[in-house]
Amino acid sequence: MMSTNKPAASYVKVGRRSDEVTLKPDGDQLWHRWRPPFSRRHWLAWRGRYNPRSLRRERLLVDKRPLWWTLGLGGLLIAVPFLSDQFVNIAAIFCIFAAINVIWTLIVGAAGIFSLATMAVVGLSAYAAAAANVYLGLPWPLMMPVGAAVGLIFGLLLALPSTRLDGLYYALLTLGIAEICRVSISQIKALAPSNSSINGVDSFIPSAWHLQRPGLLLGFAGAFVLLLCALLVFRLVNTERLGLLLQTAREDEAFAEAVGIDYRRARWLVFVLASSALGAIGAFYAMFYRSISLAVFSLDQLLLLFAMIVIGGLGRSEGAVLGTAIVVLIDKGLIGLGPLRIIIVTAVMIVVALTAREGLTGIKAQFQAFRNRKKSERRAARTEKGGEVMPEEATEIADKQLIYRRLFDKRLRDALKSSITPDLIAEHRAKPLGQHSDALDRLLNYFRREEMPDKYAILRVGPLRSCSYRVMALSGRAGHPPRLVDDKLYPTLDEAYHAVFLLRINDLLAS
Amino acid sequence: MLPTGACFGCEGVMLSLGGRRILSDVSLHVKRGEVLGLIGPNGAGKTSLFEVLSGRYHPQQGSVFLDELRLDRLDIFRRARLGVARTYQSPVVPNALTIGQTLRAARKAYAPMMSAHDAEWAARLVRLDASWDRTAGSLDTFDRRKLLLACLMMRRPRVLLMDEPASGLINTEIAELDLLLRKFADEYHLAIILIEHRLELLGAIADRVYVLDLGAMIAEGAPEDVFRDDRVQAAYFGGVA
Amino acid sequence: MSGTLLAVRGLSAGYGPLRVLHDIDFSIAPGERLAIVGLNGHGKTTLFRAIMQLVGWQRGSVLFEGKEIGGTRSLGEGRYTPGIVRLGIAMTPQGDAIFPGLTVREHLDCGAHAKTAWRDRTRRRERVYQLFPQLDELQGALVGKLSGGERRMVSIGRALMSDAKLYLIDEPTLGLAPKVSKRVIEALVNIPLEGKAMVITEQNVALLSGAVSRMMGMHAGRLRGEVGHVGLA
Amino acid sequence: ADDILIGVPTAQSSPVGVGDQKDWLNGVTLAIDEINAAGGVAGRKLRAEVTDIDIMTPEGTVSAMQTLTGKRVHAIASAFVLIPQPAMDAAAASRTPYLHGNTSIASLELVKSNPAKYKNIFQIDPAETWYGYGFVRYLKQLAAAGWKPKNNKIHIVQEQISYTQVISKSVQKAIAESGGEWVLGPVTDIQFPVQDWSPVLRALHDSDAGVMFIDHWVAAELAAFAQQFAADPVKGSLVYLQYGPSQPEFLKLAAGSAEGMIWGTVIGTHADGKGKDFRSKYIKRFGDNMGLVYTGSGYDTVKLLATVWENTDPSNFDAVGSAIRKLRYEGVCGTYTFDNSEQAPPCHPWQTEDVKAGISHLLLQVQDGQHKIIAPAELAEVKIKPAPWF
Amino acid sequence: MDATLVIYALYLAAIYALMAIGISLVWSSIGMVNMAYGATFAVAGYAAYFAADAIAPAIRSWSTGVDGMVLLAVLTVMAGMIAGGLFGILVYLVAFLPIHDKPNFAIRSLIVTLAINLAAVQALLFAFGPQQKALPRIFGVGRFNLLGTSMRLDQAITIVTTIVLLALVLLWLRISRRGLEIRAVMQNSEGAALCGISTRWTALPVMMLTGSLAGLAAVLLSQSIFVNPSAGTTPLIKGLTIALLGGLGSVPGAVLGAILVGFLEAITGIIPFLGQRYVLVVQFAFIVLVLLIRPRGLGGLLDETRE
Ligand SMILES: Nc1ncnc2c1ncn2[C@@H]1O[C@H](COP(=O)(O)OP(=O)(O)OP(=O)(O)O)[C@@H](O)[C@H]1O
Ligand SMILES: Nc1ncnc2c1ncn2[C@@H]1O[C@H](COP(=O)(O)OP(=O)(O)OP(=O)(O)O)[C@@H](O)[C@H]1O
Ligand SMILES: [Mg+2]
Ligand SMILES: [Mg+2]
Repeated sequence: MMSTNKPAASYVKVGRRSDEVTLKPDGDQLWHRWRPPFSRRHWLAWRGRYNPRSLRRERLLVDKRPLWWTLGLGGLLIAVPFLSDQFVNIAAIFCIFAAINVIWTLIVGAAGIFSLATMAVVGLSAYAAAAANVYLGLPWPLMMPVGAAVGLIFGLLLALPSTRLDGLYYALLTLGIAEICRVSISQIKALAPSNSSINGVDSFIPSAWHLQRPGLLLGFAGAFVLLLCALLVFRLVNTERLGLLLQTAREDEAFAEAVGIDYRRARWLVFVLASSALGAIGAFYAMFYRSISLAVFSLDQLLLLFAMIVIGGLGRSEGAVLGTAIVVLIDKGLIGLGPLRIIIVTAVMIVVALTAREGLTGIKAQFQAFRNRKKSERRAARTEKGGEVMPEEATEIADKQLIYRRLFDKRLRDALKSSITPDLIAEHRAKPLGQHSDALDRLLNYFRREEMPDKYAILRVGPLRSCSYRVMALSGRAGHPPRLVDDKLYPTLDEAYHAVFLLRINDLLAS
Repeated sequence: MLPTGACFGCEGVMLSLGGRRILSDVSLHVKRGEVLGLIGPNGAGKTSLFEVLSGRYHPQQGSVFLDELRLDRLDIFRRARLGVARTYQSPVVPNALTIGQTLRAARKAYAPMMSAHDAEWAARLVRLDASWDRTAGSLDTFDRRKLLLACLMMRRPRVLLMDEPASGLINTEIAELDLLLRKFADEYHLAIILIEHRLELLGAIADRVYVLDLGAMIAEGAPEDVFRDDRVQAAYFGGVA
Repeated sequence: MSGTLLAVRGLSAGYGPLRVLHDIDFSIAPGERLAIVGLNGHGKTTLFRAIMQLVGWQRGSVLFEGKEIGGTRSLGEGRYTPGIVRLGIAMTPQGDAIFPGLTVREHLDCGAHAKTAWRDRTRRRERVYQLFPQLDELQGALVGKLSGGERRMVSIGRALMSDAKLYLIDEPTLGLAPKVSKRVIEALVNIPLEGKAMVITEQNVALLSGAVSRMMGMHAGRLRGEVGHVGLA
Repeated sequence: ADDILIGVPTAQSSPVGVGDQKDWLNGVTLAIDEINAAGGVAGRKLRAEVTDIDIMTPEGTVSAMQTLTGKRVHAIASAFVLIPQPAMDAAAASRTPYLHGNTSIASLELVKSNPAKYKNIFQIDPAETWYGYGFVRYLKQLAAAGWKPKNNKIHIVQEQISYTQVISKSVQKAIAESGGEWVLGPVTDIQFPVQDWSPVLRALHDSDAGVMFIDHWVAAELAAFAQQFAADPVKGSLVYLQYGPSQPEFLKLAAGSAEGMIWGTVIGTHADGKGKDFRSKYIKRFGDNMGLVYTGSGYDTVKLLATVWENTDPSNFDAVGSAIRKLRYEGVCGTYTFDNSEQAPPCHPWQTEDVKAGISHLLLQVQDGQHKIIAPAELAEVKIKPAPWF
Repeated sequence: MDATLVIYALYLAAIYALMAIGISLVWSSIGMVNMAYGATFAVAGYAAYFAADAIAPAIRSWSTGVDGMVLLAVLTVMAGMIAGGLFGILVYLVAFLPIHDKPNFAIRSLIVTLAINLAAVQALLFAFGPQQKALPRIFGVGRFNLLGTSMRLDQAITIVTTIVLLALVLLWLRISRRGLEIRAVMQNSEGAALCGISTRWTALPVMMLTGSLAGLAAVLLSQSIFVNPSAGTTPLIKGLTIALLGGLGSVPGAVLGAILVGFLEAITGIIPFLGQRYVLVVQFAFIVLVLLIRPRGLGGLLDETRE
């Protein structure tokens, strides 16, 4: 390569080639093992680690969320049969809203598209499915597919501008579209007699059971399954490839682009997927209530749903579910309180929004961050320990050994520093090698013991006869060249030795 | 069309943004295994030129070539998939992700998916030896740059565009960067285009240097000649070398 | 009290769990130009931000003209900064902490936001344009569209607009071409400091050598006293 | 013995209907207190179970009804819901007697269509269709009485909910049936909430019809209309405001500008002896802003339930249902009888000539700041008076 | 389209502009979508109502002439604006101060203001009941002739007042120091802090100003509709949409948007086969259209910088 035969004034080439050559491993095929989702060896993320304090290895569960999920949902499932009709109904409503919110979280959180057309998609497909059932006699099992299809188409339409617009503007656009849907449905004369609501929709609940106990339980069961499906979709999209790509893009679009991620397409995919899921939910909604009304499109309801998501924690499925649980319980469960319950809801909203920065599910992390801050403030107070820790690694060091080692080192250095005197230096200048006084010996031993990075090397330049010497600092890392510390030339080796000695002393004093 | 032997470049690029003429009739080309320097005073249009080459800005005139094919209408990620890798002036990384996740994202960015092995290889290649559990946001400038490089090298790009890779680095790090670039050029035969204000680095590794001023190429050639060129002196060093 | 303008005692600061500064001690007298040189990632910026009360947490005392502006008041980043600025400390942040949507002129005016400065902002603007003629024709341009270098000039210019007693200038030459860096440094050196002081952080010692009255090295979050030695050539 | 529960779903937090539903609740409360003061029903006290209801949505309606049936109320007395069927289904599910003032043909159709299922569901007033027929026939009477309209156009201004739509349709049907005596003028669409009536006024001026039928139901907005109309009236045309003015705030809001406007309701508190002393009782109890419609009907509903419960076991729903079907009760709003396929009282004077045989469709006019009944003749307080802008 | 229509359109435009600018300003200066704006509107309306109720008799006894009218008008408007301003302060204290420098403030403040809105509406409903309240016709209900077209007094006055006020606000934003402050904070609050601009002290006047704008809008609009707890909803929606249509943060954009929407509404209102019920649809269709053509609204700002 021509750069070798080119003198560059300002720059001296030292150790220009790396020691080791990194070859690309061949036989990739061996490593290309595709594992279908959910077929991994461990269902729970166990992490084995070696505890430097107790000196034994321990297994700990990195991610405890699966347990919480099973606890919460299982609890609900077990509890419901013992509830009163009203609360069975509330539980079912909770499941439906939770499903909607989980999917919406997918759109807002994962895809980062701030769409307010969620309920519009639900409503439109609900209307479509209901109409198909009531007026075209579509059997109920086909309603959800129809809903999904309508959702898909609507989603495609909505997705078109989503790449051009961003943030609140897209929100406004979707809001407008939702409003247009509402009004245009409200203008359908055929529906006018029933306030443009479609009633008497078929359902998976036999009409004999409608609003009877068994019907309610069946309805709840259906809603519960719906919620599970929504969670499954969330899991599949959010933590598999698409989710990862989207997260990268969310963090830094420029980076994503440079790496070749087509995040617009990914977004688009997720959005359309989610929309058709919402469509299916819409059909279910119509089936569940056996009727569908314009209120689906109402802005208040939409905002309330959004509040649920935020209360729980935006971007997390557990957040969506938790927030929904709380708000639905208050809003529907305390209906006896009348308007007061709305005040309570608002109070909850305010308190959570003011205190928790990531919603309820983010509180843990927030608390840990807070504690870390306090910890480091305390560490800052006692400069002794950790005082020697570099900024990069200043976080809690698990291995206390290291800290004590450094502590000892610090004491030793302080002792040595005190022993440094001009005549000590003079002594070394006089006789770099050979027998030394005790203090100087201690000092030199200390230097010898130090780690590689702090050491210096001597470079001989010029022909052997009339050579001179320069001082280099070792990088201490394999393949990393030593660098020249300055451009002084030392005629004799001893002077070079002494220069190095001075440098070391310099460093010692500075440290 | 590119001159023979060149594998990447642009012809007669004219770009104006917001009514301002940023680049006027800029052409450059680079061979495989060649390190090309691009210098110029601030605001000369270097980054803009990169944006054109990598596809963020689409020029009003002129076109960008990779070997035979014109890239004109392709977006950044499409060019990236064709093997045009670029880095940014500021060390961008997905702050919240861990290094492991970031590499995984890069692996799975598009078909063919790379194996975890490739990621390890790339990380090793660029000497990114921070723990893979650290979040990218907590890395220092150099490691951030390395992370992006690893993500790019994993795919064995054909061209590497680097915008001020040494800004904010210290000498040892610059030396290491130097090594990396040479390795890419020599062993993996990348064509590298390098915007740099640190002339020692540029002088050391660049085979040719283009000088851009007020959006126009004012000089081209081997570094030392170019640095001595009067117009360059005037434009870039302001008389003082 | 003419002895020291700013006195920092035992200042520690960091971000969350990360501790960056380890009890820093130093002080500046009026009329002084202090340079803090250090490898990157070693806390220069953090030091400045700590003085401006902009870091995650901090403790230790910062006396400005005998007035305590330090301490552990972790009420949230930037709560006290405006007050500190009004006391007379102007800082140009590293990188571009600037207003992308404002024009260059408006941007400079922001620098002269304090009531007194506001009155003769035009004169000050002229002064800045003399330092950086490039900005003169960019007056109406949106700062968000300027190149890296141009942005740096703008934000330095902004600091010069205010009539502070202490300028904290963080890496003025980061990412600047040699020509421009020289100009910038010259500009900084030529600013008359009657009774004022200036602290500059730099990685490139060569640029500053001779230009400033004192140089301190910064390593791993500690000040290493006067710089003469080779640790960071 | 334990109390007899009357479920009263009452809209308290929804955007519309809150005023009416409050009136109804007041009426119910008044009746219950009277009955309890008189020793209750068969020694058992009455108690109202009030719950908030979202009358705009099927979900809300159903869940409110369920709350009530869940509390095992002995009857549900509801002012109205906007979507009848879900409410009726919910009630039918537990067979609880359900008396409502929906004033909707749809409910009646449903009952007719499935008597077995809805046999315990009764509408305590005639369908809204009578607003239309009734009004046009009343015009005929006026003409017969010697009133000369300036032309025979009827200009309809219609709101969008089903209620107003149905009414508008019935008016048009009646016009068509009037054999050319009346012709349909322009039809102007409005939508709640109406911010500003200027466009409507322009339309009215343009059409300059002899009769203007403002088919809207929100008192406040009708009041706004009254004001702006008074500001520049259409000379000599008769203005009819549908139902809305019955709500208490109307007169206060209109602040005198409603003088001479005519409005109607298919059920309302009469001004005869019975009606009068009910009004005085009401005002004594709840202060002087009394709605003319749901106050009285709520009162009557409880009273008639009480009379039924006197000699049927409240918890035997079907028995109560059939008892109600046989019942004939004279209240402050007229006479309630339910023994027809629709299980709703007939509309006097259009369905029966006998004022004692049904609920009267009242027409009222605002005269010197008061609502005065001007028709039907049996109940009229005053004669119609030409409006100020005639 | 004739003069009265133009007047009507301008009248709508004026009211919408007041709301839209309030929202737009708050967003652009302190990055908060103020959902409590509807509540501000309603509260101000009630305040004006009670104030007028209280003082009207006194003033009538003092004089029934024009001067009486004017005094009453001024006092009512003042009451409304003051109440609005105070409510603005309340929102500032609850929704802005505690979290303005905390992570994802935008969303959290959105939720808080939303909650405030809901709570306030319910509180009003609870306190004053569902019945609507009529403000005295402070500008009279008369009409007068101008260049041959008879126009309603209140509409005319509304238009004039709004134009004047908005002109003042715009001017103030352009040239004054505070105006620069506001825009600086909107761009980058840390940078502003480094200029000695305190976000918190910039936000307070903004909230008060916008609050009293809402108050003014309330009094003016209540000349043709009545005050009731949820009176704020429609203005809020309209204001929000128009603010976005105009491009958040761009006050001229908001004004333009308001005028366009006003005329649109007026015209759709009279087109026979469309009629008022299509006003909303047409309006939103229009907005969708505009956004498709100009993704950042009419006066969209540049808000992306470069790597
Ligand atoms: N999007 C844009 N709109 C308007 N002007 C732009 C835009 N992007 C760049 N410019 C202008 O183009 C010129 C070149 O910018 P560019 O960033 O390419 O310079 P540069 O050579 O990279 O400078 P530096 O070395 O400081 O990075 C600058 O004057 C800048 O103001
Ligand atoms: N916002 C932050 N959050 C967490 N850590 C940070 C943050 N900012 C800086 N750090 C860490 O603090 C240390 C010091 O950073 P700082 O920017 O002060 O160094 P510096 O000397 O200014 O570097 P440079 O020369 O690149 O400006 C670095 O290790 C960096 O990783
Ligand atoms: Mg650049
Ligand atoms: Mg720095």
